[in-house]
Amino acid sequence: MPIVIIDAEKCKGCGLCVAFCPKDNLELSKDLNEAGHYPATVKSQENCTGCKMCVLMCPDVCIEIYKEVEEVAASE
Amino acid sequence: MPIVIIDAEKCKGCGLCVAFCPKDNLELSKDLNEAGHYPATVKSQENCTGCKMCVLMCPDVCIEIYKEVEEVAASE
Amino acid sequence: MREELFMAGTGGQGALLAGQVLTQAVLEKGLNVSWYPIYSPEVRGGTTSCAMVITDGHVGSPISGRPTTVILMDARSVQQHIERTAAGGVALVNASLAHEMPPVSDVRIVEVTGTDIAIGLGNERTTNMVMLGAYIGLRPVVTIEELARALEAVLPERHRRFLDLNIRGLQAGLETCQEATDDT
Amino acid sequence: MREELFMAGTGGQGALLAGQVLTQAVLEKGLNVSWYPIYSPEVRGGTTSCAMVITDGHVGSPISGRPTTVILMDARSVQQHIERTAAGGVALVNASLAHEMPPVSDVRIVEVTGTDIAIGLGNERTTNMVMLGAYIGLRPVVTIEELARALEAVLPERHRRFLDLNIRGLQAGLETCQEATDDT
Amino acid sequence: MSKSTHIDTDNMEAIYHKPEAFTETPMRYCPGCTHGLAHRLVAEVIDELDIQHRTICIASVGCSVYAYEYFATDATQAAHGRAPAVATGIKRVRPDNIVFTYQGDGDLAAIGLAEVVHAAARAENFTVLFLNNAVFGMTQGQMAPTTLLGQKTTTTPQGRSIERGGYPLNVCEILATIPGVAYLARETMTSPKRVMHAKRSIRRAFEAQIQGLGFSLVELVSSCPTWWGLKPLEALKHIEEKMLPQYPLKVFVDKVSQASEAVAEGGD
Amino acid sequence: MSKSTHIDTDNMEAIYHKPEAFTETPMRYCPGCTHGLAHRLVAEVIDELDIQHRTICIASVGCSVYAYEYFATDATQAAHGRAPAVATGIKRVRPDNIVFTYQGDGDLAAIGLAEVVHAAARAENFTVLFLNNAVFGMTQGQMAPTTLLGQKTTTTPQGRSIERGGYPLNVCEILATIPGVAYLARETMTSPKRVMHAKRSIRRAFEAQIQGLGFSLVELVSSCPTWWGLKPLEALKHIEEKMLPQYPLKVFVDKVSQASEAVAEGGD
Amino acid sequence: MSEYVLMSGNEATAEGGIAGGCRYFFGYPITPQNKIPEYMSRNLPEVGGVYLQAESEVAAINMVYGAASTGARVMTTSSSPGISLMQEGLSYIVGAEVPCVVVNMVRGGPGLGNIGPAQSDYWLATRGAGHGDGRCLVYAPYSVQELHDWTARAFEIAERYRNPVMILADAILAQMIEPCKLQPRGQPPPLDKPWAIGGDSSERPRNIINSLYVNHDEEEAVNRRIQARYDQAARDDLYYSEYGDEDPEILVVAYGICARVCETAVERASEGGVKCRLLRPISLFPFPSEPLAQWAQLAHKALVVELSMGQFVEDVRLAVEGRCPVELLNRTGGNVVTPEDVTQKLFDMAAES
Amino acid sequence: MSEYVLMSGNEATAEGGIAGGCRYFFGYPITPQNKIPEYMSRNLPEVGGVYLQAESEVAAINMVYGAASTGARVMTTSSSPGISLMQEGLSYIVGAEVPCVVVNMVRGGPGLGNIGPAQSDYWLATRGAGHGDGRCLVYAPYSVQELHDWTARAFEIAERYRNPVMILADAILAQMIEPCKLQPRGQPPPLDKPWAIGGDSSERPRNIINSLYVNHDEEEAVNRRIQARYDQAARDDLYYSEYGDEDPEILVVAYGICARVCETAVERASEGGVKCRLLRPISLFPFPSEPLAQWAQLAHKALVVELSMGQFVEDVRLAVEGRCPVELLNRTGGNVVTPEDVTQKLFDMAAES
Ligand SMILES: Cc1ncc(C[n+]2csc(CCOP(=O)(O)OP(=O)(O)O)c2C)c(N)n1
Ligand SMILES: Cc1ncc(C[n+]2csc(CCOP(=O)(O)OP(=O)(O)O)c2C)c(N)n1
Ligand code: SF4
Ligand code: SF4
Ligand code: SF4
Ligand code: SF4
Ligand code: SF4
Ligand code: SF4
Ligand SMILES: [Mg+2]
Ligand SMILES: [Mg+2]
Repeated sequence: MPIVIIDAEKCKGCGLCVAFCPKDNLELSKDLNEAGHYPATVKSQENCTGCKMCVLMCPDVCIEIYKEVEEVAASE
Repeated sequence: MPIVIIDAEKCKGCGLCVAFCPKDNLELSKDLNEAGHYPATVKSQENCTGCKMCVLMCPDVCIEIYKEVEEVAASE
Repeated sequence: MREELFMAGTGGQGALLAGQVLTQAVLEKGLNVSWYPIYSPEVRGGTTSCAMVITDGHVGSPISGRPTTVILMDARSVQQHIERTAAGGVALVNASLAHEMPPVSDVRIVEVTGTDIAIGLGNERTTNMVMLGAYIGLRPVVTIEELARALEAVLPERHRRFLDLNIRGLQAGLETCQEATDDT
Repeated sequence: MREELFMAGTGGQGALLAGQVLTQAVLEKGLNVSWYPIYSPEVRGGTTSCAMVITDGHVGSPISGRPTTVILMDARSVQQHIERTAAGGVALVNASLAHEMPPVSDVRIVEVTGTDIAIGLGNERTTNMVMLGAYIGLRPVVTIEELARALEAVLPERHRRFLDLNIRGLQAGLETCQEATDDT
Repeated sequence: MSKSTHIDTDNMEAIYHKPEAFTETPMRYCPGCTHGLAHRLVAEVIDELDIQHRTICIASVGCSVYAYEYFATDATQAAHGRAPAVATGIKRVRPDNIVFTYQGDGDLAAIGLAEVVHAAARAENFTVLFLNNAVFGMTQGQMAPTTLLGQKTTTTPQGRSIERGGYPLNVCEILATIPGVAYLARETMTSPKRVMHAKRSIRRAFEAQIQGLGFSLVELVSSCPTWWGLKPLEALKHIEEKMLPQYPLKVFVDKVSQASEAVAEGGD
Repeated sequence: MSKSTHIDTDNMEAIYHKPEAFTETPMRYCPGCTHGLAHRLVAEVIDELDIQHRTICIASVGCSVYAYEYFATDATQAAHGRAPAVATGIKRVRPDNIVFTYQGDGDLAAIGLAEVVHAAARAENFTVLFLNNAVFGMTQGQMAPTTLLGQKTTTTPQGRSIERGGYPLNVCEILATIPGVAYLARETMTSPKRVMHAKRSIRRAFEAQIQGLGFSLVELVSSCPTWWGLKPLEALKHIEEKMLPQYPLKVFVDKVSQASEAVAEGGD
Repeated sequence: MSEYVLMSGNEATAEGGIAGGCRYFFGYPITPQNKIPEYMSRNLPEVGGVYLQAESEVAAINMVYGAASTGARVMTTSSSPGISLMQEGLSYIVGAEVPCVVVNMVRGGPGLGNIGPAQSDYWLATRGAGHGDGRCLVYAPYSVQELHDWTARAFEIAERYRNPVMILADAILAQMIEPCKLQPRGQPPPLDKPWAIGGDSSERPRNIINSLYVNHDEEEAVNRRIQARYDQAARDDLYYSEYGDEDPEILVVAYGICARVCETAVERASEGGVKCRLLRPISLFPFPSEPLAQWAQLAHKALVVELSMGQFVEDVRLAVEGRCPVELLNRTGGNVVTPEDVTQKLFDMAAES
Repeated sequence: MSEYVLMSGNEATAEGGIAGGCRYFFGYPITPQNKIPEYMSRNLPEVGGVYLQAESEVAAINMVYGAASTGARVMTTSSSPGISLMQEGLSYIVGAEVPCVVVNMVRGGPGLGNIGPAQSDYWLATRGAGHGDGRCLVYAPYSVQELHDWTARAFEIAERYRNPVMILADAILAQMIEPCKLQPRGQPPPLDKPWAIGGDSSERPRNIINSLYVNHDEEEAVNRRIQARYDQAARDDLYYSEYGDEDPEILVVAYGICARVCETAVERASEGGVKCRLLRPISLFPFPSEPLAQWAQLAHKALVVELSMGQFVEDVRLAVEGRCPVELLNRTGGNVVTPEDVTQKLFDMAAES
């Protein structure tokens, strides 16, 4: 399951990730961050497919996505 | 009969008029002008057709061509 | 009379606008005045400030190293600028956003919960007017009516609908501050 | 010894080259020397000139307001420059092209039919060498052998075939001038 | 204040993390400004090509003037419009370094037009990132050469007219006439797909340089939400609807593939 | 000295005489240099259009710097490369005057490239005469942006190579991409026929201006016998054989005819 | 006070241009003077004028040159880096003897620097119309009102001397808001100056605007003619103001924003018992050397205050010629001096002697 | 004499650059210095260097900036109008603290002017690295030999101070031919200066070459650091020469070609009984103010000779500070002073007192 991490302090609340998430998985927070923006937050990690659309559209490199390390087939 | 007049002092002896006269009617003088060039001269006015090729190619506007004034038909 | 005022806040807090409203009111009143903006190095999210001189005499220097009054609208402004305040001067602080005060001596610190009051009035954005209202409570260089008229003149067309809110902000600030003044 | 030489002619006459040949010869001889070209305003067909200082001491000023010798290669140069000649100096004139002399006092005018001599040698273009030869007849700062060697060093590759002609020019000039000198 | 969930990523594999070629410095751009997006793509390409430590960034004058703070590479800050000249100077001394300029449309298409065209004509072997947002962003929204007809800016209060401001300048169309160009494309970043396209072009442009093929430039039709007076998403829509008709997306020149093919065909 | 035959022309009709728009000042160009030829054509066109007293000539910096001495019109001498900016300033104050610049390839294609392209983009309503002789004539024959590959100049002693000097710049091909251009042609003057063609283009360029259609430019592929090291006639041959393949003759844009047709069709 | 309006220095400058008859503006945006082109783009068309955004400062100054050649009142405005780029064009304008007005709102330098206030283009302004012997006539207003008035007046002066006039200010004066009484928008004089190009040349000799003089004597004559005009300006268009005590212990010299600061400092020093007189050059070239020398004779010491590394002080020293010691108080790089700094320095200087 | 070769000033300058380790040349042709780029285009490739003809002087100086950022020895050469166009770039180079060498063979101005000799870019050279507080260090050779030697040395000085060095001469010095002893072609030092960009940045902190300092205090620190370097140069790289009598009646001050003229004039005046001493500044910035002040104290009068309308004389007056009267003899616009002019003036001055 992919885990989306948004740097709430770097985020400027532009909403592009929100708009382009095909799973409607993101939203803007109701709370201001230090810089005075409403940062994006993940509604629920479960829905995320790790499609990276949010990452692709984020102008401020605030989003990172991780997944649990899987065993890799030895033959590869 | 067209009369070709070359300003021998302005002429720089580049020879372009000589080269482009279809009647081979021009040549460079053997004598230097004040500025140190061998200016073009007319071999014979008789051969000239007034075609203006010489004029067209002269880079120094040294050539003028005249003709005798003819009676103009009154109807024109 | 010579009042040297320095006003600082974060980009969006409207310190510049508050300064311009005051400038306009002072002009209408027939006093001399100068105002200039100071942009901090940070293009976005930095502090913005402006410096004013209000006087019935000759303005002379529009620049002041030790302003008689400083209005500080957030924590960063307080940290950066409270030291400027002239000996015997006043620091008017937005206590909603600034909680720690660096040690300063011979400065009267007046705390007003500007943002809270503004939110109470329905719009955080009017914090600047609350602080400005408080200011004329402390330094009655112009009246609240004069400020209200100035607001009308200065506010850009597209913000005219906030006129009322802003006037209520001024009013609330003035009141709060008169209390605060009494307290001190 | 300090010789200040000024040499002028029309664009194509080779005053600059003659000057450079002399400069080279002087350098080889171990004297001090400076040479600089002066272009007249007219881009084409204007006069070209150069100024030299030849000395066994310190060159100091390469510029001279009153050169001790002037070499004038055509009528226009004579008109424009003969006045420069220092009191007691020499004006060496190409009499083939310059017929009228402006009045000058305390200047020795030496006329050499440079162009005629050059034509006699088979090429008008060597007039500059004739004049240079004449010059060392008057002012023996270098010998004709030294000039000939310098010519070899200075002449651009593609003009090397004129070396002989040029040396004959120098020779003819030197001879003519020694006569001229005798005459005066 | 917003809460920030702490997640321990030590034992996880990154599907995406900040490029190495990027510093930690937060970017000063306005919310939703595509400058940041373009930066990220460049940094990703630098990572992918593994050239961070031999890359030199030339920042220009515009909102992206601080580019030298964001790219974790050597950098020079160039005078307004002169980044291609500065890049030329650097590359001529250091041909083995990978050099790129990052320029806005005011910088490149107004004051710096001669420099970029001549660099292209000389087939200078560096890469230009050209951010066209149809406005002078940094100086408060004045008309740029690329401003659309009818577009209102702070110096075209009635909208740009031909009479007072002339026609929009299509830089790629000009550069496409120049044989020194090895890679030339116009891209935009209005959707994830477009972003991926844009990145591919940026990568190809750098590859052109690495292969020594000559001048490469990628124009990115960009947004300036602030001076367009639009929200970030609206600004992207504005690009699609208004900008792209004037600045159609296209790969104008691509000698990289030709070179690759040539290699493929010719062996060795 | 050459003898000059005195002929009394009082009672004769001129088949050709010096244009009125020309002064008596002898031109300083080298023998056979086509600068003079181009001048004459411009002067003839000014005569034919009867615009001498409302024409302003902008001389640039190059061998033609003295153009203001030759054209019998008002004139300004512009800094190297900046003639189109100067023309813009003049024309914006005096839209009823006919303004033309006369620029060499160093002036227009090297240092002045931005100015000419931007004037075109702004559809400035003046005319540019662009003399391309592939060399900096006035400063003693250095490489110009238009110098041919392989051509030896005083700063490309081994001949221009792509590596050291880049590719020749085709200015018309660049300008042809710009919508502000009303008339654009490349001509040469290597034969009487070509000369007549060139003159027609120059005339059309001025007509474009008179009709207020916008920017017009005629490139004249020209000779520099001196720095090419060729005799005048050889130089013309060099143009035909070496220059024209790089700089093919063409009318790139002609809105004059379109306008005329439009007028013809639309009546009034 | 209704005749006064609040205006920024930038706007007052722009409106001053229009009042002075300027109808043609060519410029390229640069902070901190962007409000000038913005203002012009809105207002010039209203008065039948032309605002044109150039592709660069190089192009802008050459457009100015062209427009000025026609006898029109024309201006451009910029800030430090842009003014550097105009140097060649300015030299042509001086050499061709055409009038124009250039405004420089100086910012922190060198290089890209920053957009803070500075006076570090003093030499660039007073010495630099680029290469050659020409110079700009330079006027340094010190308030929004003066920015307005001097910009308006600059056109007249420029035409009188057929020379560019530079208005020199800084980022604070540019952005400062103060009450300003606006002059009416004057009509520009007719274009047909005897030397100007354009219009119908059939009834007059053709005119040539040119700075090329291959003949050295002609060129020298041009230079001496220009110098004679500068000498005349030094008699007829020299401006300065004075402030403070008539029997000063310390002479304070400052221009522009620094002079504002010094006024307050001089007041405070006087209150503190240190008599000071402020001499403020308004014209920086021509420079008020004589009054300065006179005060230097009287005072024991002089203090120069500037926002640069010691540029202006050289002109003061040239005028003072050792009559009294000259000290320098300066900040640079966008930083300002405060009245407190200057007052303290004055007290220190008084204490030392 | 075989170690001496005849060379023009231009060629000696170019060869001086190569001798000084210059391997990168970016320039744009302009008379009277065209022989420099021509020479470089032939010779630099031979030593593994790069000659690149820029599209303009603006581009040239910015190419220089780029190349200098890598720590390379790089130069450009031009003449007056071209130097005007380089002002912005020079300001960036000063602000970013990178070394380079710029040669200006001054011609007649202002504007297009003419190609005669002049010294009218004195202020442009000594005051102008464009806008802001930076300056070029300026050296003024007076012979072909000195052009060669100073150009070679300039690179070292530029690197010592991380500042552009300008070699200032004129159309005569540029085109004059004199015997010159050539220095061997030195190897340039390695590129990897601690501040330089380029190469492999994996083993060191990344470097940034920049002149943007939004923080005013940082910018001020840069300016004061640069000033401190200039102060150091005034101690360590100040050069001048003296000529003539040790107990002069008249102090003659001149640089470059004028100093040559003055040497001869001083000799002649001495022969004529007027004792004179010539002080010739070689470094124009830093300026040899102290020795000048000392001689001014001794002499009764000073005469300044320059080919400009009174630029250099201001620096002399600044140094002399009224110690003795300073007179000016000048020509301009391509004209020259002759030894006869100067000698006459010296006799006149001696007669007056
Ligand atoms: C010589 C010079 N002229 C003008 C400026 C002011 N200036 C700074 S940024 C800029 C335009 C920026 O526009 P653009 O390149 O489109 O970048 P954007 O901010 O839109 O990304 C200008 C004119 C300057 N710094 N230097
Ligand atoms: C700013 C500036 N740079 C350089 C020059 C020197 N310069 C004079 S003419 C010229 C080039 C001329 O070439 P081109 O425009 O092709 O004209 P041509 O002489 O070939 O007709 C140059 C570089 C100058 N006068 N001004
Ligand atoms: S990775 Fe895809 S699904 Fe997950 S949050 Fe981002 S856009 Fe939405
Ligand atoms: S796209 Fe980036 S900056 Fe914008 S809201 Fe999402 S995380 Fe924040
Ligand atoms: S008019 Fe024709 S025929 Fe007569 S001389 Fe000229 S070219 Fe020859
Ligand atoms: S073309 Fe003209 S310049 Fe040339 S030779 Fe003939 S007349 Fe003389
Ligand atoms: S002003 Fe425009 S271009 Fe600049 S950062 Fe803001 S949105 Fe981006
Ligand atoms: S140098 Fe060349 S371009 Fe110039 S006049 Fe001579 S031939 Fe013509
Ligand atoms: Mg932009
Ligand atoms: Mg050319």
